[in-house]
Amino acid sequence: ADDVTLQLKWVTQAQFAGYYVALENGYYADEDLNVTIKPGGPDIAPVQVLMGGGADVMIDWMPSALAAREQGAPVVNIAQPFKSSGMMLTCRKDTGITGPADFPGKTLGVWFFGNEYPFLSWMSTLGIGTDGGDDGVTVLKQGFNVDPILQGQADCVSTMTYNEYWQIIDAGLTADDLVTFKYEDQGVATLEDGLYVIEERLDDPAFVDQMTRFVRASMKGWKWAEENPEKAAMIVLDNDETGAQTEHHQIRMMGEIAKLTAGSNGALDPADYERTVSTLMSGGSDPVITAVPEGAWTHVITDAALN
Amino acid sequence: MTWIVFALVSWAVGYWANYKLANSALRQTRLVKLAVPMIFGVTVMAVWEGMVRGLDVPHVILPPPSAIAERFAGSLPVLWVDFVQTFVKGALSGYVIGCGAAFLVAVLIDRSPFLQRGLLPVGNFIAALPIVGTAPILVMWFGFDWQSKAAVVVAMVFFPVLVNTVQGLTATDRMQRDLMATYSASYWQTLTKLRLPAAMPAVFNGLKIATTLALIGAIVAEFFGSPIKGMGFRISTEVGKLGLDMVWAEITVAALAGSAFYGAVALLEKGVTFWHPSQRG
Amino acid sequence: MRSFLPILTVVTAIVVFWYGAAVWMNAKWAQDQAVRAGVELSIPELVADTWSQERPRLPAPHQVVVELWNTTADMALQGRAMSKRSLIFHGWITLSATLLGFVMGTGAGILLAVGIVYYRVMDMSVMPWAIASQTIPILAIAPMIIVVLNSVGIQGLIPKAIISAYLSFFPVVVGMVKGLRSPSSDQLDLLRTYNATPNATFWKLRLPSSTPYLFTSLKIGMAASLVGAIVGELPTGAVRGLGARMLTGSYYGQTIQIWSALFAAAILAAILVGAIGLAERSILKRMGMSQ
Amino acid sequence: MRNAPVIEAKDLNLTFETNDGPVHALKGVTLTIDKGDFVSFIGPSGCGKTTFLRVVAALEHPTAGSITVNGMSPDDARRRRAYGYVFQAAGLYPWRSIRDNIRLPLEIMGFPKSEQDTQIDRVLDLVDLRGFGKKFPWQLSGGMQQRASIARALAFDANLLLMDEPFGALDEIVRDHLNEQLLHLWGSTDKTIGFVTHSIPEAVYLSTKIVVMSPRPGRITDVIESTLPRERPLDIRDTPEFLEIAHRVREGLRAGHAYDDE
Amino acid sequence: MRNAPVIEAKDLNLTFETNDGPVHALKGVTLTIDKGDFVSFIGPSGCGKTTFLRVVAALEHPTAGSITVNGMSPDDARRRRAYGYVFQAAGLYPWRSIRDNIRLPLEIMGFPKSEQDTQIDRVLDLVDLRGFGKKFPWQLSGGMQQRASIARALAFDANLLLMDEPFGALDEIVRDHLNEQLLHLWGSTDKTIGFVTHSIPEAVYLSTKIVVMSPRPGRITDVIESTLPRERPLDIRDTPEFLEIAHRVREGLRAGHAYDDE
Ligand SMILES: Nc1ncnc2c1ncn2[C@@H]1O[C@H](COP(=O)(O)OP(=O)(O)OP(=O)(O)O)[C@@H](O)[C@H]1O
Ligand SMILES: Nc1ncnc2c1ncn2[C@@H]1O[C@H](COP(=O)(O)OP(=O)(O)OP(=O)(O)O)[C@@H](O)[C@H]1O
Ligand SMILES: Cc1ncc(C[n+]2csc(CCO)c2C)c(N)n1
Ligand SMILES: [Mg+2]
Ligand SMILES: [Mg+2]
Repeated sequence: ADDVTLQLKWVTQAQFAGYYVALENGYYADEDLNVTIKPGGPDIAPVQVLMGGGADVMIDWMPSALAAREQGAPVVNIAQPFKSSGMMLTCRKDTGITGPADFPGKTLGVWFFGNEYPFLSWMSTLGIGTDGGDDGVTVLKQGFNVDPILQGQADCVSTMTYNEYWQIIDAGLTADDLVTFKYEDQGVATLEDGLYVIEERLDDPAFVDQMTRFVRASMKGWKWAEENPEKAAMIVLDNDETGAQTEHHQIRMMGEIAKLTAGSNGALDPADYERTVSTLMSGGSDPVITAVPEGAWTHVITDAALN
Repeated sequence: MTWIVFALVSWAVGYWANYKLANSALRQTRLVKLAVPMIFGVTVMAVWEGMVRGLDVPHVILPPPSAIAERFAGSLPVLWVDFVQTFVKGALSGYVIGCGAAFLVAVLIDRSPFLQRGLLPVGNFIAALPIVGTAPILVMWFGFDWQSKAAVVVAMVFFPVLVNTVQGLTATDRMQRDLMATYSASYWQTLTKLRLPAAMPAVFNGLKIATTLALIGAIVAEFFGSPIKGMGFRISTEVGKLGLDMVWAEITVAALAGSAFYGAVALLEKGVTFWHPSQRG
Repeated sequence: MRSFLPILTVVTAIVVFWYGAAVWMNAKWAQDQAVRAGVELSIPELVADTWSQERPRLPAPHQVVVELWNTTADMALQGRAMSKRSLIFHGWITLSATLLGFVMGTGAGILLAVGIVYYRVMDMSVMPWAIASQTIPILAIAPMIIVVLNSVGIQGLIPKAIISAYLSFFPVVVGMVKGLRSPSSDQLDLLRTYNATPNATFWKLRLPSSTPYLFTSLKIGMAASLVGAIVGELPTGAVRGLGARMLTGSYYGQTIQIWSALFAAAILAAILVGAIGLAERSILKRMGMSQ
Repeated sequence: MRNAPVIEAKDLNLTFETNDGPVHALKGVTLTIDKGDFVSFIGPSGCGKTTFLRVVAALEHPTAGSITVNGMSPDDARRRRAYGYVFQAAGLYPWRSIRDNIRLPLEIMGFPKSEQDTQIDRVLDLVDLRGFGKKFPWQLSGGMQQRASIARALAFDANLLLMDEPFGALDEIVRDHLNEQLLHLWGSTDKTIGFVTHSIPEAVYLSTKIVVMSPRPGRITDVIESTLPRERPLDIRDTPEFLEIAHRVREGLRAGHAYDDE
Repeated sequence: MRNAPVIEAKDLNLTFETNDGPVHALKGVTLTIDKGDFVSFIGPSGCGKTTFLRVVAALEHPTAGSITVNGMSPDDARRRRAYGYVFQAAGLYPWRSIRDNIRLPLEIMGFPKSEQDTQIDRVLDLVDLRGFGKKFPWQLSGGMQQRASIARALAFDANLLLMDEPFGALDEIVRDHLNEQLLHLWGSTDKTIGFVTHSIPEAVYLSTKIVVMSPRPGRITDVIESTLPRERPLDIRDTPEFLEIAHRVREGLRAGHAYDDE
């Protein structure tokens, strides 16, 4: 069997259910693959791991993948299981925020580490400065949890539809206490969890073949997970070595994730790609990428895998 | 290949130069004392540059010193803003508060052996709490700006300084104390004229340890939430953007600032404890 | 033993203060919740609530103790000591990296100290850089170390141990340089009158007289190793170990979990440092160096 | 004024409790020291000389018996700053210059600044250290340090001087010189001095009264009143009278001495 | 064998470079020590006694002049382990028992284990410390420690013994006792001894030759050949001959003494 190592972008959770399902249900084995899944975390730049040879394929968000490409790390999108973005800004209603027009003067929590780009282009399309002041917003580099909104240190925080939002709910606030702004609705959505490899390795037919089988099995895993959310969540839990995840939360997350993968057969939709690129290039004074990337994606793998 | 040869040659030359200098008749001069570590540092840089280029290490993994220097020179305003945020506001204020509080507490509990016997083991236990764990908690408590960084620094430096000061306050010998007793000196007289001066070498030991802790604490705490400036903020975001040259530029600032801070405290120590055998050379 | 009562007093004082602080820090949330639910909290209800929240700003001591018990002793009793939810399991992971890192760090530290004491070149060139190395934020370069080692095929325990060694070598260098230089010029002159070789001087004078310094450094080094192992756990995906528990606790706002992992780490440190202290006592006693 | 008792000890006992059992440092010590006396204590190591001086200075407290200093308890006497104490080692504070070391008791006792300086100048002259006031202790030889510590004890002009082997670390010539100076000071001021030494000639040369002690338990075995005049040139040490007293002291010492442990 | 020179120093100079300028520790020192001599060095603090002994032991090197030990350079002599050195402080290693402290030079010089033990037993007897071999230094009194350090220097039976104020810290009675023992050892073995002391009676009692030194710069001001017999009971110290020599030494000392700083 061929060894393949997959580097995740975040810790083991239902966000990556498809891959764990493919592993546990033997879809990878059926394709004669021996897959290792490496969890990620806030200190891990998947691109670095890929470049360092620690993984063959990684899951990343397109903004940071394209930024890395400009920095001289030639990564290529080979598949895009996530069709829509799950990112949103969640605000407390009692701050008086009802729409983007109310943002000036407020404090917003944003994830950095490559996740700040969509936010920055959103603000620049709104014409709101990000350096504080009365007509700009004060930006905080948000940690890995939702404390800032619970503790009242921020008026809004970044959340994912499938995770942090529910943590706020679990903590005791209700949906009625909150206002959410989905990036999809704001027209600044960028592509999230896609599969990326190093460009030059695609010159090797054996590697292309491995990836083809890998993507095929992974997509099979995703479809199974969408249809069996509870079982998929349990598989994820079994693979969580930290022992920190709860069943309830993972089942719910799986349900939300299914909404994001729905509509993707795994192949990247060039229109989504174009939209992501134009969002990133409009990033105000300091755009994420300065030139339209060339060859940042390929359909070679998905074409082969999905036929 | 030429780069690898360059690295090896630099290493050989640097080593040879230092060997000659360190064993020369001039080795006691101030110039040589400065030159030797400098040459060592330059040699390390040259070997690094040569190896990175020679072995074709991708820049997103380890940039060569030349790229770091270039980035450093080109980003001075940003580096300065980060430095002020992290070092001046976070580390320095935390250092002053933490060391000051530790010193005061040490003097206060000094009168009660009971408290000392109870507080020191507990203090050592609390000091063993890994900072990485306390940083997110303190960020939650004290907010995102420099106050939480200062709090982390306070937590980090408090116990080393406390323990050293308490220990230092016991550093008098019996005869020195008896002398005070023969003068029927009061507690405060004994404290200010005997025990505090005698404690200074130990206190400075703590203060020196605390300098390196302070900077690390402030930077690490920024990983757990910060405004959009600061050395830790920059490092963590630039890693995400694979701006490794910027990351190393910040690390350089940290190393420079940390060493200078340490050096300043060491200088102060020299002034205050000039009388101690270790300072008399 | 004579320290028992003072420690008990201090601990009691801390616990009382802690309970008070828990009320103070968690009250706002309790009140907010009450307002949202449209109920009025009496004082006892408020206090009870602040001591039993699921995600408190500051968990009450008993919450931490219960969590610690549930994830250690209770699991061990059920025979699941090595389950992923058991702190014993995670503690063991951290412990193994700590011990390996400690051995590597102290080994390197002692060698470096010997080099500094015996070779003037090293003495003059290395020390400033050793100090500078400690001002580098380890959390920033830990991921790079992991990635670089990964690219040469080293992963698992070793990278974590290397980070932990990086943190522990410095106190050992400083302490041992001091220790190896502690023999007085009289003691050194004595050996010169015997025309002793540098080798004999090391084994018969410098090493034995540095023993007290060695143990002090070992204690600091051990605590530093533990911190290093925990830091090293974060960029490896933070999947196992006490560091991972703290981090995932932090992702999900599980303050109780953070606190219990913190205490587990501190207890581990206390045990390790205590063990060195015991060794120190018996060895120094055998060497006749403690009165 | 002469002959009013400055120190009056009756049946003094002092036992230290140690891990190896009790140590009888003083046993049944009865002694009267009159105003203007120069009393030397001599005896083998560990016989309790230092301990006795410390009891007088209220640095230790007897487990039995009674002692008065200037008619009051040693603690009260200490509070009135009745005595100056010179320790065996100089014990100067290394962070203070010689002047400031001598200033220390004056600061503590609240002398006005101007008087501090006159006193310091006076005692620096007395011990031949004028010009060294600005130096730090470690910049001086052992003998000079010892003289500075004597100056420190003299600075506040107490009437009782307790000196514990003050010249132990000095060479014979310097010692002779300081002995002469001390005699001179004593002769010209009317101070009472308690003086511990290991040297028989020193004891005989200086004292009006020599107390010979023996150890385990620390007892007084002999009190020898000196027949020498108060005025003593250095070569008095070659007179038969001197040698006679020295001989008596040596005999007393040897009697109390055990070789198995010294 | 007698009278072959063991140490021959010609016009020895030694200058230390210090921050405050050069210190002339030895200046034009010329001295011959014959086999079997017992030579005492006496002089005020800082006159270069220790420095001279250290030059002989090749622990310092002269800046001018020549010196031979057993006809070779001090360094060569050291390499042949020609001498035993007793330092002013006992300097026992606290982590070694008394036996093991005495064993130290034997280990370093590579004596076989069995011989080590016989030698240790021999010297322990010699200094009256049999039965204390297993103790650690801090379990012994100062005098016993000093004797152990002498035993250590005697263990490998060097023909030249250099002793730097070995009895400085002891009380007079113990000192007398050890003086007797040392004379006895010297009389029974034919060793050559270089001995530094501050005590005039000690120097006169022990030596065949007394070297009086004076400081700044360190010079030899007098060399006094003793007329006392080799066999010396303790009470020889009361004889006029003894007092006469002692007087001469004292005069020599006083001449070279400067009071401003000792
Ligand atoms: N604090 C103490 N605890 C226990 N034992 C003590 C203490 N101080 C002194 N001793 C013991 O009391 C005895 C008398 O001691 P002291 O110091 O008075 O002797 P000394 O005559 O001054 O001797 P030396 O000439 O060596 O100074 C000794 O056996 C000593 O060990
Ligand atoms: N390593 C050194 N560096 C500089 N000066 C030194 C050094 N060793 C000794 N001296 C100086 O050389 C002189 C002679 O010193 P030495 O130790 O030989 O005197 P000494 O006669 O043994 O005195 P003491 O009786 O106090 O032991 C002194 O002035 C001393 O300060
Ligand atoms: C440092 C860091 N912070 C936030 C994110 C954003 N993010 C992307 S996926 C994901 C998981 C959602 O449950 C989160 C939080 C990140 N990638 N890295
Ligand atoms: Mg005494
Ligand atoms: Mg000397």
